[in-house]
Order: sequence, then C-alpha cells, then structure tokens
Amino acid sequence: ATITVAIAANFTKAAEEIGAAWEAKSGHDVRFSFGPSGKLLAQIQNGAPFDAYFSADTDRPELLVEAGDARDFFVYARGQLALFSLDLPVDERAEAILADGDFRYLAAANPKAAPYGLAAQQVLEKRGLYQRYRDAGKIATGESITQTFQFVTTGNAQLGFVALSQLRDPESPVAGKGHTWMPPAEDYDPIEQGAVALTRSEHPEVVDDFLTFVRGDAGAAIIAKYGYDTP
Amino acid sequence: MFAGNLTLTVGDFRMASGDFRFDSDGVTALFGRSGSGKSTLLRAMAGLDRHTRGQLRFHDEVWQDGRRGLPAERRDIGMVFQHAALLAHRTVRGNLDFAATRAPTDRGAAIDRDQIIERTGIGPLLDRAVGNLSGGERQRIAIARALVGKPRVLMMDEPLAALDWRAKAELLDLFETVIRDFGIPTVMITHAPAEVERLADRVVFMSEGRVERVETLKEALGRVDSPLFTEEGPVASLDGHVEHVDGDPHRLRFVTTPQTGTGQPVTFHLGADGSTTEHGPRRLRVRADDVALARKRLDNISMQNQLPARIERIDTSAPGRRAVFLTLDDGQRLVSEVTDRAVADMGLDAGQAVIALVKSAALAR
Amino acid sequence: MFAGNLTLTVGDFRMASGDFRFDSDGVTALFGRSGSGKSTLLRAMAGLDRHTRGQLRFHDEVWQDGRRGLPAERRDIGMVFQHAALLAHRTVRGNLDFAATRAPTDRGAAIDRDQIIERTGIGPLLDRAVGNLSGGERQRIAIARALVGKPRVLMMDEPLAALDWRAKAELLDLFETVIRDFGIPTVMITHAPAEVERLADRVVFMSEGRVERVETLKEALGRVDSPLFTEEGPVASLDGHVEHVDGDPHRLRFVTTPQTGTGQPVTFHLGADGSTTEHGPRRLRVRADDVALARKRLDNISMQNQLPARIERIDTSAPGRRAVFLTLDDGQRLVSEVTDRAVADMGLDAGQAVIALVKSAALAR
Amino acid sequence: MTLFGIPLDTHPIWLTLQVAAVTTILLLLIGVPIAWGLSRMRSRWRVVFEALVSLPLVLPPTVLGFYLIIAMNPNGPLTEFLGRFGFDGQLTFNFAGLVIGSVLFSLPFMVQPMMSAFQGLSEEVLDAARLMRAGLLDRFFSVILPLSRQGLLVGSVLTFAHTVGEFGVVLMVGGNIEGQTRMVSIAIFDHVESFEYAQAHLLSAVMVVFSFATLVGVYLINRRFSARLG
Amino acid sequence: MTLFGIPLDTHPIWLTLQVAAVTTILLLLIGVPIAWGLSRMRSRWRVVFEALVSLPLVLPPTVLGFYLIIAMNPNGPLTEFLGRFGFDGQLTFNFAGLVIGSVLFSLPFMVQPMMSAFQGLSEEVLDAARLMRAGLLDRFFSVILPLSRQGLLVGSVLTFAHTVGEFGVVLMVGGNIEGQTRMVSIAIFDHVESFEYAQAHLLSAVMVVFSFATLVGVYLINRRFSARLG
Ligand SMILES: Nc1ncnc2c1ncn2[C@@H]1O[C@H](COP(=O)(O)OP(=O)(O)OP(=O)(O)O)[C@@H](O)[C@H]1O
Ligand SMILES: Nc1ncnc2c1ncn2[C@@H]1O[C@H](COP(=O)(O)OP(=O)(O)OP(=O)(O)O)[C@@H](O)[C@H]1O
Ligand code: MOO
Ligand SMILES: [Mg+2]
Ligand SMILES: [Mg+2]
Repeated sequence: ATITVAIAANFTKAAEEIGAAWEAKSGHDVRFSFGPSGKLLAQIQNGAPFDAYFSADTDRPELLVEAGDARDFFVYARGQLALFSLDLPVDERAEAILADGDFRYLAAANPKAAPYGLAAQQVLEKRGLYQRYRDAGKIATGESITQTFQFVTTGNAQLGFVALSQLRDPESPVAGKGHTWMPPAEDYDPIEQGAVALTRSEHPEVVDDFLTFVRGDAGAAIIAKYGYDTP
Repeated sequence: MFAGNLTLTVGDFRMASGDFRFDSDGVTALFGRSGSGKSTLLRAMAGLDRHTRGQLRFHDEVWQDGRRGLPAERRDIGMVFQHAALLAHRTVRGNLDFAATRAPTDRGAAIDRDQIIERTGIGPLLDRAVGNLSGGERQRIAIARALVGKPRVLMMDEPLAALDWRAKAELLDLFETVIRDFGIPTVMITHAPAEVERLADRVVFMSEGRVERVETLKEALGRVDSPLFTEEGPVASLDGHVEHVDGDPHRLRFVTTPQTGTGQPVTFHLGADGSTTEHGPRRLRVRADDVALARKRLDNISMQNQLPARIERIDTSAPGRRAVFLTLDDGQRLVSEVTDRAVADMGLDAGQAVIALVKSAALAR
Repeated sequence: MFAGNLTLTVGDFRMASGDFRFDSDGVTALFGRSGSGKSTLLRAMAGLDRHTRGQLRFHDEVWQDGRRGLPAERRDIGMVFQHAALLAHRTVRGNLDFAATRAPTDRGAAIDRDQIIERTGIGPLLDRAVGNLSGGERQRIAIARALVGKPRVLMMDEPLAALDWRAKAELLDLFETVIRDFGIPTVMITHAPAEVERLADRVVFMSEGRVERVETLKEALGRVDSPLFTEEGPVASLDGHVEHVDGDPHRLRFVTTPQTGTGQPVTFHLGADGSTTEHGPRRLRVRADDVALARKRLDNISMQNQLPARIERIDTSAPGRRAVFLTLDDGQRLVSEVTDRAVADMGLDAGQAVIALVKSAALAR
Repeated sequence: MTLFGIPLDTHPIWLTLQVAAVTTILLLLIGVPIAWGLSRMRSRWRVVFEALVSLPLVLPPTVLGFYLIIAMNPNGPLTEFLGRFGFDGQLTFNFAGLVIGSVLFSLPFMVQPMMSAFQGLSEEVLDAARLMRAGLLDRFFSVILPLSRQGLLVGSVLTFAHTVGEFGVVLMVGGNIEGQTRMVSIAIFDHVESFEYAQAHLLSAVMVVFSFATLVGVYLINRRFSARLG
Repeated sequence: MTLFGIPLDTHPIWLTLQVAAVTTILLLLIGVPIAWGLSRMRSRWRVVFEALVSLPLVLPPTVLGFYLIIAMNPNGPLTEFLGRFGFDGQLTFNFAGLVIGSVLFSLPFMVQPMMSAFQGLSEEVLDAARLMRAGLLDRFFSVILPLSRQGLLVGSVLTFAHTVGEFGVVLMVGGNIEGQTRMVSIAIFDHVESFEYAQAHLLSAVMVVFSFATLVGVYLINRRFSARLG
C-alpha cells in the first residue's frame, strides 16, 4: 500500500532517508508532503488525504488528537537550538556578542510559527535582550527555521538562532564553516517534535508499521544523524 | 419599401426622423448638411444602435418596433461606412472572404466577384494588409466587400468622397450596373448633387435630425428651391442612352427616351467627357446655367444643340433671376436660368415655343 | 521654395519623387490618381517617416539630407490629415488648445483664433468629445486645429473630401483669406480640379510614385492634355474680383484684372451661385464646354456674356474636337471646345477676332 | 533523470506545465467571456465587478489558499452542493484543486488585459462585421478575438508564467503530495529546505530556461503574425 | 487599536500601503519607459527582452527572494558596487529592500499591459502631435500616456494589488522585522500559523475591504474620465 505522510519542513531530509529505508524493508510505499507545520495542520483539518503527521511542535498534533482526528501521539525528535554566525566568534564569546548588540541584524524564527523561534525568544528573554532587540528592529524574523537559516548563511543577518540539525547536516552549505554556540538547554523549553497517525487513514496497519520504524533503532539512527536528539 | 419613424439620441444630438415612407427599389439618396443626422439615420435603419426607438418596416418585414429591433446581422444589408471600417486582422482578400463566406448561397448568381474586383480596381491589392492602404484604396475595398456579400439592401455613407474622379466614374458605373442589373435597393449618403442626379431615383432630405421630405428625383429637380440646387443652381436630368454618331468610336451622342406616347426622342451632342466609357442607358445632367434661350435657330455659332422646346412655366429662382422650365419634344424637362431682363427683353412667357441652346452637355456622374 | 528629391519605400510601394523644385508661396496642389503616392510624398516632406531618404530644402533650411531629417516637430508645419487624426483624449477645444499652446508666441498676430472657429463653423462643438463627431465635423476641426497652431507651412491631405458644398465653399474662402492675408505657404492634396483651379498657384502632378511635372496653374491650364482636364475637358481660370451691379445686392458681376499694360478689364455677369458670399479678389472658372463662338454679337438670345476675343491657337483636344484658345481684351485666356465640323463650317483660324459666348459663369470653388 | 550529474525529478516539471497549460486554457474559457461581459457592461455596478476581479491578488497566496481549502472542505457546503449533482470526489489536494486555485488566483491577469483590449476595439469595425451577417459568436471568434490578440497574449503570458511560479496557493490547495500535486515551485522549496541547493538551482534554471524559450516562441509567433498583417 | 473587540496592529497595514504605493509609482517611472522602448523596438532582439520582462514570474516568490538576498547581501558585489558611490547601508531587511523586491517581481504586471497599450496607439495621431511641435517628452506626457490610460490603469491595479498580497519575496527581502518590514500579508500568515484566526480574518477583511474600496475608486475615476471623453 501507499501511505502519504505530512512532514514539517525542517525534517525534510531525515524523512526522505527514513522513508527510503522503510520502503526497502516493508515493501510498502510512502509519499511525503513537506510544508510548514501550520499549513499542514490546516490542510489536515480540511480534508487532506494524509495518513500521518510529523509536526515541528507538540501542540499541533495534540490538537488533532483532542479533536479525534489523530491517535498515537509521540515525540519523534527533539531539536536543539544553535546560535550561528559566519564571522562573529560566537563560539568563543557568545554572551558578550549578544549583550553588546554590535550587529545589525539577528535572525530568529517567528516564535508564533516555529518552535525554534519560541526557543530563541526564551534564550534572549532570559538575558533581558529580547524586548530591546525587538524594539530596535534588529530581529529579522524567518517564517520558518529554513528562512532564518538563509538569512544568516547569505550574510544578510550577522548571526541567528537556527537548528543544530541544519548545521550538522553533512550537506549543509555551512558545514564546517562559521561559528556555532549552543545555548544551555535549560534556557529554553524543549523543542519537541510530535507525530501522530491520522484516523482518516485507510491503511492504519501500514501507518503503524511506518511509525514503529521511525521509533525504532534504524529510525532513531537516521534522526540523530541529522542533528536531532531522539527521546 | 421602407416605412417608419425612428428616433435615436446620441449625446446631445437627437435624430427624430418623423414619419417617412419611400420605395426602396433603385437608389435612394440621403441628402443634407454636415451634422444633419444622415449617418445617424442610416445607422438606425441598419439596426446598429440599440438605443434606436420607433418603427421601421422593410416591405412586410418589421425591422424595428418600439425598443425591439431585428438584429443588424439579420437585416441582410451591405454597408459601406464613411471610414471603410476594414477588418485590420485580415488581408484585403480576407476582408472580401469574410463577407463572401457569410453570403447566402441561394443568392448564388447575383454579382460576380471577379467583376466586382475588376471594377473596383482592387485586384493588385488582394494580398495586402489593410493597415497601410491609401485613402482611396480603402474606400474601394469597402465597396467591393459590401457587394461580394450579396446583400438584399446596400447602404453607403459617402462612398465616393475619398476618390479621384476616374475612380468615382468607374464606381458610379459599377453601382449603376449592380443596382440596375441585380436590382439591389440602395440607400446612399452623398454631398454631391451630381451623384444624386446621376444615380438617385428619390431623395430623402435631412435637416437637423429630421427627414424634411422625400421626393422623387423629378420632383426634387422640379422646384427651384430644391436643396440640390443651392450649389450650382437648377439642373435637369434626362433619361436616355448613349450611342455612337455614324459608328465613329470617338463621337458620341445622347438620345433621350420619350416619356409620353407621342413624344419624339431628342438628341444631344456630347462634349469631351473622359468618363464616357460605356454605352447603354444613362442619364444626362444639364445645368440651367448652361441652357440659353433664343427665339429661333442660330447659324454661324459653335453651338451644337439647338432644341425646340415649349415654356412650361417661369419661376423666380433668385433675386433678379428666373428659372424657365421647358418641355422638350420627348416630354422631358429642361431648365434654363436667365435674368429678369432677358425675360423682359425677349418677352418670354409660359406656353411659348423657343429654341433651347445647349453648347454641349455632360453626362451626369 | 521647396527643392529636393525624396525617396521613401513603404511595403511594396516606392515613392521616388525625382528632382523637384517649386516656389512655396501661395498654394501648391498635389494632384494625381489614387495610390499615386501623394500622401506618401506629403508625409515625407513633413518628416513623418524615418525611412525617408534624399534631399529636401525649404528656402535655405535643410529639412532632409540623406538619412538625416530635421525632426517633424521642428519643421513648423500645420497638417490636416486625410482622416482628421484628432486627439481622442481631448475635447474639440482641447485639440485646438494643444496646437495653440505650442504655437510660437512671436507669431502672435497671425490668424485670429475666434475667426478660425467661426469660419470653420465649429463653435457649437467646442466642448464636445471628439469620439462621436460626424465625418464633416471632424474634418473641420482638423483644419481649425492646423490653423490655430500658426504654422509656417500648411499641408493638407484632401481636407475637403468629407464636406458638403457649403462647408467646402466657406473653407475655401477661409483658405484664401489665410493664404492671401497671412501668406502661409500651403501644399494640398486634392482630387477636385475645381479646387485646384480655385486655389492653386502651381500644380505638382504625381504618377506612380514620381513627381511627373510641376507647372504653374497657367501652364497647367494651357495645354489640352493636362490631367486637370481629363474629367471635364479644358477649363480657363481668370483672375479678377467680384462686385455689385449698380449697387444691387443681388446682382453680381466679375471684373477681370488686366494682365498686360494696355489690356482692358472684361466683365462677366455671374449666374446664380450660392457660394457668392464675398467680394474682393477671386478667380472665375470657365469650362471650355460652356464657351461658344460666334462671328458677331447675337441679339434675341438669353446669353449674357458676349465677349470680343482673338483666337490664339487651335489644338485637337479629343478625336473630332478642338480646343480653341482665346485671348480676351484683358490679356487673359479663355478656352472654347468645339467640334471639328464647327471649326470647318465657321472657318475658324488663329489670329481671327470672334465673339466668345458664355451663358453665365460660375466662380471657381 | 540526471542533468549535469544532478538528479532531477521530472514529474513536478510536467505537472507544473500541465497545470499552467490547463489554467491558461480554462482562464481563456472563463476569463475572456467575463472580460467581454464587463467591457460591454454599461451599468453603474460595473466598477464593483471590475474591482472584484482583482481581489484575489490582495490576499497573500497562502491565506487565499487557506480560505480556499476551508471553502472546498470535503464536508463543506460547496462539495455538498456539487454532491447533489452526483459529484462524489474531493476538490482539494489533487489536480483539480491545483487548477481551481490557480485559476482563481490568476483571474485578474487574464481579465484585466482582455478588458482593456476589448475596450479598444473599433465599434465601427464590429458593426461592419454584424452587417456582414456575423452573429455574436461568429463575430467573437472571427473579429473580436483576432483584433484583441495583444490582450490575449498579455493575459496568457501573465497567467502561464504566474502559474508556473506560484507557490502559496498551490501548496495549500494541492497539498504538495509527492508524485501527485508537487509542483516545481514547491519542489524547489523542498530542495532548499533539505540543502539540495544544486538541485534547487538546477530546477530553477530549467524552469527559467524553459519559460524563457516558451515566451520567446510565443512572442516570435505573435511578431510573425503581426508583421504579416502590418 | 481594536476593531470589533479584536486587537489590530495597524503598522503592517500602513507599511503595506506605502510599499504598494511606492512600488506602483516606481514601476510607472521604470516600467513605462521600458514598455515604450520595447514597443518601439524593431530589432529581432525585441522578443528576447519581452520574454525577459516576464521571467520574474516563473520563479516561486520565496526562491526569487532567496536569490535576491544572495545578490543583495551586505558583503555581495551589488552592495560593494553601491558602496563606491558612498552607499554604506544594507539593501535588504528595510523599506528599500521591500520596494526593490516588489518592483522586480511586479515588473511584468506593469510592462506587459503598457506595451500592448502603446502598440495600439494610432500612428497618425502621434504624427499629428509631432507636427503640432510636440517633442518626444511633450508627446509622451500629453498624448501617449493619456491615450494609453487603459493600460496604465491595468498595470497600476495589477501592480498595486499584487504588491499588497505578495508574501514570499517581501518576506525574504524584508526580513519580516516587526514594526519595520512586517507587511500585512506576513502578519495575516502569522496569525493563521498561531491559531489567531479571528485576527487573521479581521486583517484579511480589512485588506480586502480597503483594496476593494480603492479599486472601486480607481475604476470610478477612470469611468468619469472616459465618460467625459466619450
Ligand atoms: N455619440 C454622440 N454623442 C454626441 N453627439 C453625437 C454622437 N454621435 C453623433 N453626434 C452628433 O450628431 C450629429 C449628427 O451626426 P451624423 O454623423 O449623423 O451627421 P451627418 O449628417 O452624417 O454629417 P456628415 O455629413 O458630416 O457625416 C452631429 O452633430 C454629431 O456630432
Ligand atoms: N506601409 C505600406 N506598405 C505597403 N504599401 C503602402 C504602405 N503605405 C502606402 N502604401 C501604398 O503606397 C501607395 C501610395 O499610397 P498613398 O497613400 O501615398 O496614395 P495617395 O496618392 O495618397 O492615394 P489616395 O488618393 O487614395 O489617398 C498605395 O498603393 C498604398 O497602398
Ligand atoms: O514547520 Mo517548520 O519545520 O517550522 O518549517
Ligand atoms: Mg456622416
Ligand atoms: Mg492619400
């Protein structure tokens, strides 16, 4: 059978690799629909023919479970926030650079739309900087973590909060370049990415098989490879 | 037959024809000053303006009844617009084809397409785009296009205005052929009295948006105050035909057709006239200015036409001038314009026999 | 003075004027058949087509030299196009204003705008949009617009084609006033020999894209094979002026202007002529067809003008027909067309004194 | 398929061209009559309709898409309404959805240029066609459309190009389903998301080159056609 | 500000209207001459330029935006080039960036309709204007533009409406900085993303109503103007 799985855009690469591995193992087919988590949710709520949903957060999938549209919620990955800059030495003196504000733009994802954005906001708030930079118009806001990443890697923003997975990806355009600092994990709420099986699926067993695979060792290995923590 | 009463308001201008009724066969001329509403009436008759109101019948077909008009495309009219209105996306040939392919097939034999092309002289233009033709060329194409559509009625808005005299003459011949031989009722707007006198069977006079009167050509030419005369003074138009003098191809004369049972044909020697291309039925146009009167025949004068005539009546045509209406031997009318003094000196009066002197006469064109 | 040699290829048509040179003062008529390239030459002279090549000088200004042409907007030409070419986004007044505001201010007194509006009869139209005017109205506005621009040269492409005779007559008067009183050199295309004879000082004959010849009006009227004559036969044009007979406002006569020192003015009684609106210098147009010849004065005939004349020469104008060129007492020329037989019967020959009979004469218009 | 050694999934390309072509054709069928109707409308309400036509543009595409999937929800009134006529499918997340969204969003691109072309037609020429017995349909195809071909060209080019590049609406309404509703614009987006920049650039380049060639071709044909008719 | 009890941040609204207005004006200044030049071009290369003009449309907006921020990045050649003329700012993430992006993306919407309007002008009328001593500039403003106002209208309406609704390019090039470059389209999107549907609907409604009113106004003015001139 063929199942269709909606995947939060930040998980694109990992999902493709997982999908290929599962297809080889199970003999079933999986097709993906990548997109921003919010759009995928709206689509599911309006009849999109998806069998499972991998969000970038936990609120959205839970919403579906509450509405009775989904089941079997689980966290499939835990994202890690990273501060990245092409030329500012954030790896050495991140706190000072953040505190000085001696940069024109800091990129961060939109806290309303992306969990990494909320995490970045929390990191800055912890240091009492968020309001200041926001009011000063120094925060360039990406609608997704990908755009945030592009703002930084193209040099339009001097530094930015991105996902560690984006830096760890071997094909990342900045792999091995620039400077990275990992804010302490306790400075922000865990970035948990939740998945659910959708009740409208016509092949619940196949979906279950796929989700089981994701949770299994093979899946976890791939997920970890792309820079996510696994539960 | 056209009968009706049409109104059409365009902007500030109100065309309210009033009742009119005229035979449609042959040629009807619409005559009137610029801005008098000729084009507006023609458009209303063709059904081109949906604001047209009133009544219009063509024979027993109702073309307009109140707000309801028969759609223009079903009136079967061939129209020549004042500005040609060619289809810019088609060649000359394409324009003719457009009309031809939409012509009713059961009117097959009507008018020969090749002949129309030849007579309008547009043969060399057939494969040209219509965007860059000269003014006269455009007009001739518009005429050809209207004719190849084999319409039941032909309507033309100043079709000859942009043409040189030779093209005019050729097209007048063509119109005459088409109208005479194929009996296509024609309504045409023209500013040229000479065209009216040459072609028209009746004249619709328009003024300030109104049909002032409808007269047969004879009637229109029979009153001295006719609008047709304001330019050149009174004119007579005689029916007859052209023939050779003694078989000499270069000498032509015009022989009139008697209008009464006892009438005798009258012969006019024709002047040099570049347009004298054809024989057969024609009209002869004689300006009153060109007709002198004498009591008897004169010799030793280069006056070719000295015709016995009887004075029908004498009207005042302008201050100090009289129009003398004459009846020729064939029963047709000739007019002479002379001064009051000449009438007095010569003692002219109705009923008298006189000699009408016409130096040479021009064919109406 | 215009002098040059222009070529311009548009599509398949090649206008190659050949060398030409003519005075620019007064009126120059461009005359030729439809499609002969008149409009093309006029456009080339105005600098409207960038493919124009060759030479053109206006007095000592170089208007065209090889590929380089003086931009049209700097040639200071007032143009009346064959199809009016009004600015659709402006009212009638806006069209006049467009030209007026761009006229050189130092030509202030030239022509009075109000007078132009009155003479073209467009006063009631001033606030109208130009989209829905009648054909004649458009043309009159185009003429007014060209004049209010106070151009140095006036160029007109069949400006009178769409007009009724009265509008024609009024505008011809206007042209004459403008050209005479303000000395605006004018080049105009027309198909009507009558307009040429009324207005032109010289005629540029075009044929197949070539300037065939340039002649003064006298020259053009002095040869029997003139293209001006193909329609109506030979015509004479006499200079003179109109005046009242004995102060009677309704009786007019035309008195010629002697051309030689010893010449005497000749008087013509005028026929009824609706266009006889003005006095002052005019031209009288007399068709050869309308002139009869006699050996002596005739009585008892309603012929008003019996003028002594001398036969200058006798040409063959058409098979069987002769053009008799006559010199009047004032030194001007009249032409009479008679048959071969009349010449033989009356024994006419050059040098003889005869009486020219003109029933009544029409003013050229 | 690979090009310059870079893997290239051709399905999105074909899909995009199909959607763009179908959208353009449908808009010719829908937009042209709307434009004609509006251009001939004399009522005072005309301005309202004219404004309505342009409204799809003022909403962000994804938001428009959002409203569209709500409106076309399989349990929504529209699908139900169609159900009464025997329609038992779904309007969204399939080819139909892509086309519906694209048609709606590109409507102004077709209607506006056509309206202005129609308004520029010479009344007298249309009258001449009527009198040559051409009824409305005949006139429309044999006179009105050919004389408005500049407007047709502009409308079609804008519609086609815009549909090729459109992202927000097709993402929402189509659902970006691999092998089914993934259009090139989304595929490029996906490649960027997963750092497959080479593939993203290649796909962009392919679309640009292809579109460029198509446009040049269209303009060349138009030029020939215009030249022939002066 | 609150409307119907729903909070409404008005800054994005003003910003959007400003960007749309400035973009429309700039495109009139840039696009109209381009359209004129192209419409008078007789060279065989013309078709190439015509096609180029439409190309911004075939790339997805976010991808176009991505390429734009690469091209305009503060260390890139363009900024460096401008730096030689004393420019020491940044091209992206500010009002200038929003406008540059919008101008580029909306170029075809202005150029295409204007080109077809220019091509429809009567040569004879332009000739008449020349002979009334109107030089090229004079002619352009007093004859060519007024006679092409249908094209101007279409171009301006499409440009304005499209800029109001555009999302992808302004998001990338503007940087979506709150209070500075956050346009309405992004604000609506944000509200949708964060389940603030009431605010999303309200903001959408405000933009739709406002745009509708603007368009109706524009069409009414055009109608008056046209009616006066028949
Ligand atoms: N749409 C319109 N709005 C306002 N006035 C109009 C409109 N159409 C025509 N007119 C006016 O109606 C009058 C009659 O026009 P029409 O075209 O019928 O005249 P015409 O007799 O054919 O004149 P011409 O001999 O000059 O062609 C003119 O004064 C014209 O300006
Ligand atoms: N762009 C063009 N392409 C091809 N032929 C052209 C073009 N422009 C004009 N012609 C042709 O050149 C010839 C001369 O045209 P022109 O307009 O100068 O004639 P004209 O003497 O003014 O005639 P008319 O008296 O009919 O106005 C015509 O046969 C016309 O068809
Ligand atoms: O849904 Mo995402 O992963 O925030 O782009
Ligand atoms: Mg008329
Ligand atoms: Mg001409």
